[in-house]
Amino acid sequence: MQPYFLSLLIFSPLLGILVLSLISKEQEKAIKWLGVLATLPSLCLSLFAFWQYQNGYDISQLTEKRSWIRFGDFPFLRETDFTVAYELHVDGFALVMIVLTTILATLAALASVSIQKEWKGYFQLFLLLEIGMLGVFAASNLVLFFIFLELTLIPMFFLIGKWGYFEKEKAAYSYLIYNGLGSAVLLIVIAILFARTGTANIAELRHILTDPIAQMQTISPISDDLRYGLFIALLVAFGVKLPIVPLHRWMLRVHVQAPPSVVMLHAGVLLKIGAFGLVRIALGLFPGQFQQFSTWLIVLGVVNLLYGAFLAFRQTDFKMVLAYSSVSHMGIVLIGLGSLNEAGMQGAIFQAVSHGFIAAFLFFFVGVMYERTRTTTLARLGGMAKTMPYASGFILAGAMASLGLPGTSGFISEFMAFVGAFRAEPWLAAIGTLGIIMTAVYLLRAVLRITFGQTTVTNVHDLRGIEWVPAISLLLFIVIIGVYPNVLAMPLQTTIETMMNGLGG
Amino acid sequence: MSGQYLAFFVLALIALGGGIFMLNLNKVVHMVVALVFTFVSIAGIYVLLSAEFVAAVQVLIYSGAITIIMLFGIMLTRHQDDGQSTGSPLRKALALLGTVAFGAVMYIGIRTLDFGTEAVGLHENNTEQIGIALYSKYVIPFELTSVLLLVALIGAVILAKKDDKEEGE
Amino acid sequence: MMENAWLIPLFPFVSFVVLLVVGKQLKERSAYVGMLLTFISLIYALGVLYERWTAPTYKQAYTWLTIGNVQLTVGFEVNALNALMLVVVSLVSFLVHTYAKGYMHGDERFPVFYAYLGLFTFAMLGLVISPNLLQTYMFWELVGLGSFLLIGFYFYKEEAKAAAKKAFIMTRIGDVGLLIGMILLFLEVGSFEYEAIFAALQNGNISTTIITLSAILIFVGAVGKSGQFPLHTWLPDAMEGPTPVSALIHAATMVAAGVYLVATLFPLYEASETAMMTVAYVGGFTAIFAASIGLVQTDIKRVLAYSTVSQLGYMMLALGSAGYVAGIFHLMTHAFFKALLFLAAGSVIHAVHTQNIEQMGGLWKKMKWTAPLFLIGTLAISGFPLFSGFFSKDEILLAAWTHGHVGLFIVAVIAAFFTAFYMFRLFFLVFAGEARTNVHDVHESPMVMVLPMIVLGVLAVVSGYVQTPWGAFLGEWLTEGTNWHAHAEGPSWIMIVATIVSLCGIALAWLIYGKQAIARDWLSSRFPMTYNVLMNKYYVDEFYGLTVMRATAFISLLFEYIDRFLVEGIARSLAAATRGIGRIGSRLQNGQVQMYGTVTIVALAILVVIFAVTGGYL
Amino acid sequence: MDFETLLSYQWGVMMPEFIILGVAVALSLIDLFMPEDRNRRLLGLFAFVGVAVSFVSLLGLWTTGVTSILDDTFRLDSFAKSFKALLLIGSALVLLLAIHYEPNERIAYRGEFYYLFLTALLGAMMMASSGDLITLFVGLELLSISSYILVAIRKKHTLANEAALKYVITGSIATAITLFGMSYIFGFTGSTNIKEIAQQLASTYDENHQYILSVAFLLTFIGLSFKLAAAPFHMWAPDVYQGATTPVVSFLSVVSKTAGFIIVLRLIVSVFAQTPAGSSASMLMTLAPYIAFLAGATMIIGNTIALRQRNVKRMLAYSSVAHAGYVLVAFASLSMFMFEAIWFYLLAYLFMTIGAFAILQVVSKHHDDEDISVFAGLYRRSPLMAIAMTIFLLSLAGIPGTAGFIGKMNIFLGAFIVEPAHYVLASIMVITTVISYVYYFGIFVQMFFRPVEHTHRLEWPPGVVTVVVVCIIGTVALGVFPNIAYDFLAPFQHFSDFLQ
Amino acid sequence: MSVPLSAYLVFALLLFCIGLYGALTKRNTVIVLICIELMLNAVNVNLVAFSKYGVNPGITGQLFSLFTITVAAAEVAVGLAILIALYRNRKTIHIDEVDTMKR
Repeated sequence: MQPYFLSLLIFSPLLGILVLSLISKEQEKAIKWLGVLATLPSLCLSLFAFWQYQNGYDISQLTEKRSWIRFGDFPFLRETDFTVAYELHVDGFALVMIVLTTILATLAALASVSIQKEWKGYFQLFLLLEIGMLGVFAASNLVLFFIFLELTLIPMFFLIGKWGYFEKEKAAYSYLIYNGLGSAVLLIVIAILFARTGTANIAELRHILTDPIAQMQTISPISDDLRYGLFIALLVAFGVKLPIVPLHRWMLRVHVQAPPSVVMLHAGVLLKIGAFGLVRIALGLFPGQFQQFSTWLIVLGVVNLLYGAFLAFRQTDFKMVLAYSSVSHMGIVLIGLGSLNEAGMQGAIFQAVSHGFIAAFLFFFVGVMYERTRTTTLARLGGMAKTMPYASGFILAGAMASLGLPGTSGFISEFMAFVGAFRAEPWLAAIGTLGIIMTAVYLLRAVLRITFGQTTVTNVHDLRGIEWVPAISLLLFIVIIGVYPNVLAMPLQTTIETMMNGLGG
Repeated sequence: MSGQYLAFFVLALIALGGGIFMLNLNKVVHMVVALVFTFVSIAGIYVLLSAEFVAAVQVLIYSGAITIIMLFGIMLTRHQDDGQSTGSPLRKALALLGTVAFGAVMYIGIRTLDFGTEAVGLHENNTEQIGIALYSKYVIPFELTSVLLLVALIGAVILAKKDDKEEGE
Repeated sequence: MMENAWLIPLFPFVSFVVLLVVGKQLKERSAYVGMLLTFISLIYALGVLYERWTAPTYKQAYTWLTIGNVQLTVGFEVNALNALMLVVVSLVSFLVHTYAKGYMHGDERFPVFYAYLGLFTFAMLGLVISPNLLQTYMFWELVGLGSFLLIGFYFYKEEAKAAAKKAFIMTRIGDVGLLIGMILLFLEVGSFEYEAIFAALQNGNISTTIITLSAILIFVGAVGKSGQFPLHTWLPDAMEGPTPVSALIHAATMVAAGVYLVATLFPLYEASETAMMTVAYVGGFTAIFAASIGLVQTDIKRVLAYSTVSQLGYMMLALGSAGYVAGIFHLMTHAFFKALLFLAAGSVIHAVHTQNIEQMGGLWKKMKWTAPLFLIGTLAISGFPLFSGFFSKDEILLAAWTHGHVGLFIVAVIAAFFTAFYMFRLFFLVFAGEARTNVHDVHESPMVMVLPMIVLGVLAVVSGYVQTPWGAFLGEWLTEGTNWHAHAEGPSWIMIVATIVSLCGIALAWLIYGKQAIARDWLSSRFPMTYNVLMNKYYVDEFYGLTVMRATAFISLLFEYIDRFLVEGIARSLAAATRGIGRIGSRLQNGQVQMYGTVTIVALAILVVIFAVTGGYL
Repeated sequence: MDFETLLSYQWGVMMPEFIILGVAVALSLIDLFMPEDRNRRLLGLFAFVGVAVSFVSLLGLWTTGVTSILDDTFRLDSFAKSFKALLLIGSALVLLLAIHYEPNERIAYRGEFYYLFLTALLGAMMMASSGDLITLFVGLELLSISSYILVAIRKKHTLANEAALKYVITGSIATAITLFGMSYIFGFTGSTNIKEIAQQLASTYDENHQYILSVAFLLTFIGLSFKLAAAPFHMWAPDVYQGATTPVVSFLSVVSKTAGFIIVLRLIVSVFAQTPAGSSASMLMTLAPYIAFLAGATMIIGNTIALRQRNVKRMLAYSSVAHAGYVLVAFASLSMFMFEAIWFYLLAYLFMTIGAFAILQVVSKHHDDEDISVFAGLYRRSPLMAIAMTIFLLSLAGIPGTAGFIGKMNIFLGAFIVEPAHYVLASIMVITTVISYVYYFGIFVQMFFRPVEHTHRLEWPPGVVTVVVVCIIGTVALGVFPNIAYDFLAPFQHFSDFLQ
Repeated sequence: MSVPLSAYLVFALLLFCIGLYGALTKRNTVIVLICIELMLNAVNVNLVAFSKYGVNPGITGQLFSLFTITVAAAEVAVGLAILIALYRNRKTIHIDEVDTMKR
């Protein structure tokens, strides 16, 4: 593989943006096809890399590093101090997330056929968003990570604000402010670490922060109190993304107001950045603090799980049900992370990936449904199994995956997270299992409301044409992971081992 | 009490008195006139401080030129001489409070300030000394001041001049 | 053949997939696909059973998931118990596939029905051959999915929708218990394999607390699946599904999975007296509890459903009384005669288009095949001597007695009496007396429905002879290599008592409903309270409605308020505070230039005063 | 001192100033003798060329060592050079805007605009390279008085009158306060030469003297905060910005603000850096918390009030207040990054602000009020300009990929590297930045989401387009490759000659 | 025995405060301008006093005050010119009536 492989992978949607900007606004068909096509190079590249990795290719060879920015070259500093390199690096976890991103991006692009206006701008922003997401997972230094993270912020604002539903601007602002504050907190952490150690490279920082000898040589000292502060700040920063209750309000609005194809990416990938960040940065840099707060993480996770579940039970809009369901499911990520053992970690990461597929899958059908019925209100829907049997079947399958039915990815992740949690905090975990029941309760309530019962909206057609592609492929991924989870577990093994080593056991 | 003391007190009293009158008078013209006393007294204090040239300039510029300009301005603006202030009392109180607090803090610092030094020979050829300094060491700011005055001149002209078209008004 | 036992569940799965994809084109020909594939399964299962007869237990495992250094595996195992179960399940499934061809004829979603049946059969067979708890759990849940889908088959009916939901959720509550239980075991043992768990039990590597706790938690799973009290309420409601489904899932196979699970983990329960007691008492209580409700129900399927609940309780009671063989034996016989009863009931419903037994009657003459078959089933379940139920029930009573649970023994006897009574009440009301139906052209069902019933009818009679007081044929095979009793030895009067009780029940039913010597409203008029309580199933549903549902709704409401007012409120007030600062700032910005100066001076004064004070100059 | 001595100085180092002065004088003469009806645009071009030549001559002096004329009344050091470069670049861009500024009412005295503009620039440049209180003061006043007139130049425009009056009154009060402080600084040293002052003050151990000096410090700083448009002297900014013409506003918010930072750094840092005070290392350190406090207040005030604005100019005025606060954070941190951070931020700010004003100037051309709705549907009317505006606003908001982000990052580095680190101040900065998203993105909402309100064609004169293009290049290039700018400063060795 | 430095400084401070207060409260813009002049005069008194009694006394202070005076004069001239321009349009010299732009 080429030394530019990762850059190529991340920035290949740029080509699409450029080509799109040359096309006239009116050529709707061409724009749509180009939009989908433009996501393909990165999809192919990422799948290729994944395949290679499964066949034993050493993924660290893909690492790229080029010097880039240097803040201040004072003579008394080392050559590398206060430099930010353009450096990319992937491990198993990152690669899995990248594959998830590229797959969902392509499928969401396919699902974007329901977008009603200004396809050109839509796809350009969409591709920009993809670049940002891919970059976040591949960045191996904090500044670069932050840059890519912010790169997702702007396109999302426009995608929500322009192509969303009635309260789209409000939702866009909610998104902006909450995530802006989250990123702001993250920026503070990054700047503190950068200023005090002179480096922003995650691996170097981990070395400096965990190695007692290296700690002595920082530019400015990093006290224990500061570590706690930084850790909590990171928790808040990624807690907004994930989201952790009570920082979740924004994401409800986004789920409800953004166009479904965007929510596919949002729920599928963007929320996972929170989990990714918690693992990569919070756990990677502050293992000691992470250990001390692990019980609280489980508590937060259980709160998320139950809070989301109980609230989802009350919602009258299917999108809101799914939104709270996301809150609830992210609780499982937290529970898994807080367990601090292999099973929990693996469960958390599995949940991140699995929820990515499942949420995207369900939101794809929200889009399908809305396109036909112009509503997502539960009270106005019913008996879709009669008019749209296949779509209903898929929705039901999605709900089943979401509530953790074995044979789907949802089960594996939930199961592992709870195995981890029972090992760490049996009582909290036991409370958490209540969430498993509640998940079934609210999902069945909502889904049966839509698919079963008297048919309310007639004259709608079932899935057709291109819509089958996202539906089937997403379900396939969900089932593959559910039936043969090692396909995911093997790539993650080294990552989890590294994390566990960082925790000292 | 030496004559210097006496002179200082008298001059200071007049100057401050003029200022306080200014604050309390109602007619604009009266205020300006009150301030003339202040400016003149300050010139006197300059003399006490061996700064004859500055004193002369003070008389010329402030007591003369600026006061005249002011009066001129008052005339030009049709003599709206009700100098009474009508702003909100709260704001005035705040201004007073702020000023007094500031003054008090400053006062604590300067009430006993004394470096125990005294310049000698300042009044000898005062103007010449100033001239030499001005044309040697401070020639750059001096020239710059000329630009500044030019700017002020042009500015005042273009702003205050009545446009030809408007003259029919 | 045993090496390929994993193919057995796969055939129905193929049926599921094929019908899902091309079902629409096949229309009612789908039935043949389903029948063929389940038939292959049946043949295969029979082959496996035959082979297992002599060969030792066969097990195979593959790595499935790696967690750290723990390898979780999937695979399959053929032992005596599941070889038997494979046959029972695939047989009943095949018969139901056949029967449904007639029963479901003309339904719009015929292929879907068969697809679901395939899915269910796949899951049930998969459950049976699972060699470890995790895999068991996975199929356990899939079975639930199949049940859910089939209960909700008439999705447009609100009742079906509610019943499906209820079934899923109630069983899931149990499943969570199972999940916790098995995770606790896993954490203790480090493996989900039954073998490993049993080995650890033998070596005493598991603390007693964990044994008891996990055993009880796993039993909670069984309670959910097998409709034991207090999670039984879904099972009667599940009768909203098509009748073949009730026969297959809610009588013969899935609901027995709980019993099967406890049986599989029998060594675990043996190791904890508390767990055993729990199982026995819950089973016993359920047996009499459900039977008493069954006394007064008027819906033919519901009577059968409560009967099922009661019989499952019986099995639990047996297992809890160390009657391993008894439990499984009854499971098998019950599978046959209860499936028969349901299919026969289906046949009746098919004929009279109602499920209310008050609107039936006098069908004996009109349904030449169904009526006798139903009678066979009734006799079997009532424990009429020499029918299969007689032997298995006898085995259970023996087990209870020998294990020393006198109280439970009495309960079981009373339940047996109730069973005999309500079953014959049902029989008399449906088949004897005057025709109370509005349907006039009542006719026998087609042969495709009758044939499976005949097969089951034969089995309902003969299956009891595999384990009689005179020869514990089944028991010896099942307990081979263990120290469990192949046959409970007990006083012989027990059999006589059982016979008498069952005959009394039948007699009483005949007196009231056959001969009508005793007024039918004897109970309702004498003890209206009791009658109402029974009629309303002890108000369990209402109780749940008032407690659990209310609590859930309340918590949801509470969270909703927290979310909407507290969380959002804080966010909003922060935003408002920000805007407030802006408003104050812009109020100062009132256009008055002197205000601007004042602000500056005040700020300056504040700064210098602070400086003077903090610097200690003032 | 005789004439020979005078001639012996290296007057060549004043070349940039001489060029500006010469052009200003020449312009005033040309304007006088030019026929009334001739377009004064030519004068603008001439002025632009003058600024450009001056910039070139400055580049010619780039590697010249520290040069002092007449006891530091003029002083060319790296600080002077780097900041003068900012002033000249900013002025050049503003001039290009001004050439194409055609408001509804014709400005009667177009010619004056250009040479007053140049004298203002001259004042600022003199401040940049002066080591003497008097020169600093005169330079400051030259800039101020020229600015007053520039604001007032639309004399028939009532808002302009009002703005100018407010500007001149607050400005004069600020001058008086600054001078009052300066008079004490002078009194404690008897010198106007900053180096001498610093040396003299370095031996001030009397506690009472330190007290007076500290108060004088605060007086001076607060007086100068007028030029920065920082709290508590920020309140004129919105009114003046609203009343003044767009080129003048961009001049005020870029060149004048830069000049403000120049004098603050020159005066405060070099005078007080070595003055002992109490237990702390220096008076500057002791009083840094007060600056930090003002910086925090500035950021909060600027950003929160900006939320309420519908007039884009006022919004940008508050935004410029906030940005002054950000730069003050770098100042209050007093880290080794301070000069670079301030310089870089001002450079970034220059590009993004002038770019934004350039677009505002065209968009609001036919509207007397610069209500935010003038941007409605800009993306449809002129997509490229809408994207350009987006980039400027993103940069102002500090989004990565733009110069604004690197500038902020640099400031954070400074704030966190010192001990004790300025966590609170940096947090305020970050949070208020997020608040600023709201109003910046409000313009996006107008540009991209709203339907077109005004359908008349937008004309993009070449000068404005040039400005926009230059600013875009500057904003993006500095955001992606900030070392371009840092390399410029490389010969200066981190302004090590600042105190020499 | 001469008048101490502090006396001059206090005098200047008082003048400054009077000027400041007047500038912030007087309604007539002309008076406001003249009050600002008073503040600048206070500065001059300081400078001149320091030039006699300060550290390193000398002529510099007087020189500084000359610059101040010049600049102040220029400032007041421009201020008045602006006031006159304003008066033409608004017919008022009352500073509190000049508040069209706010918030």
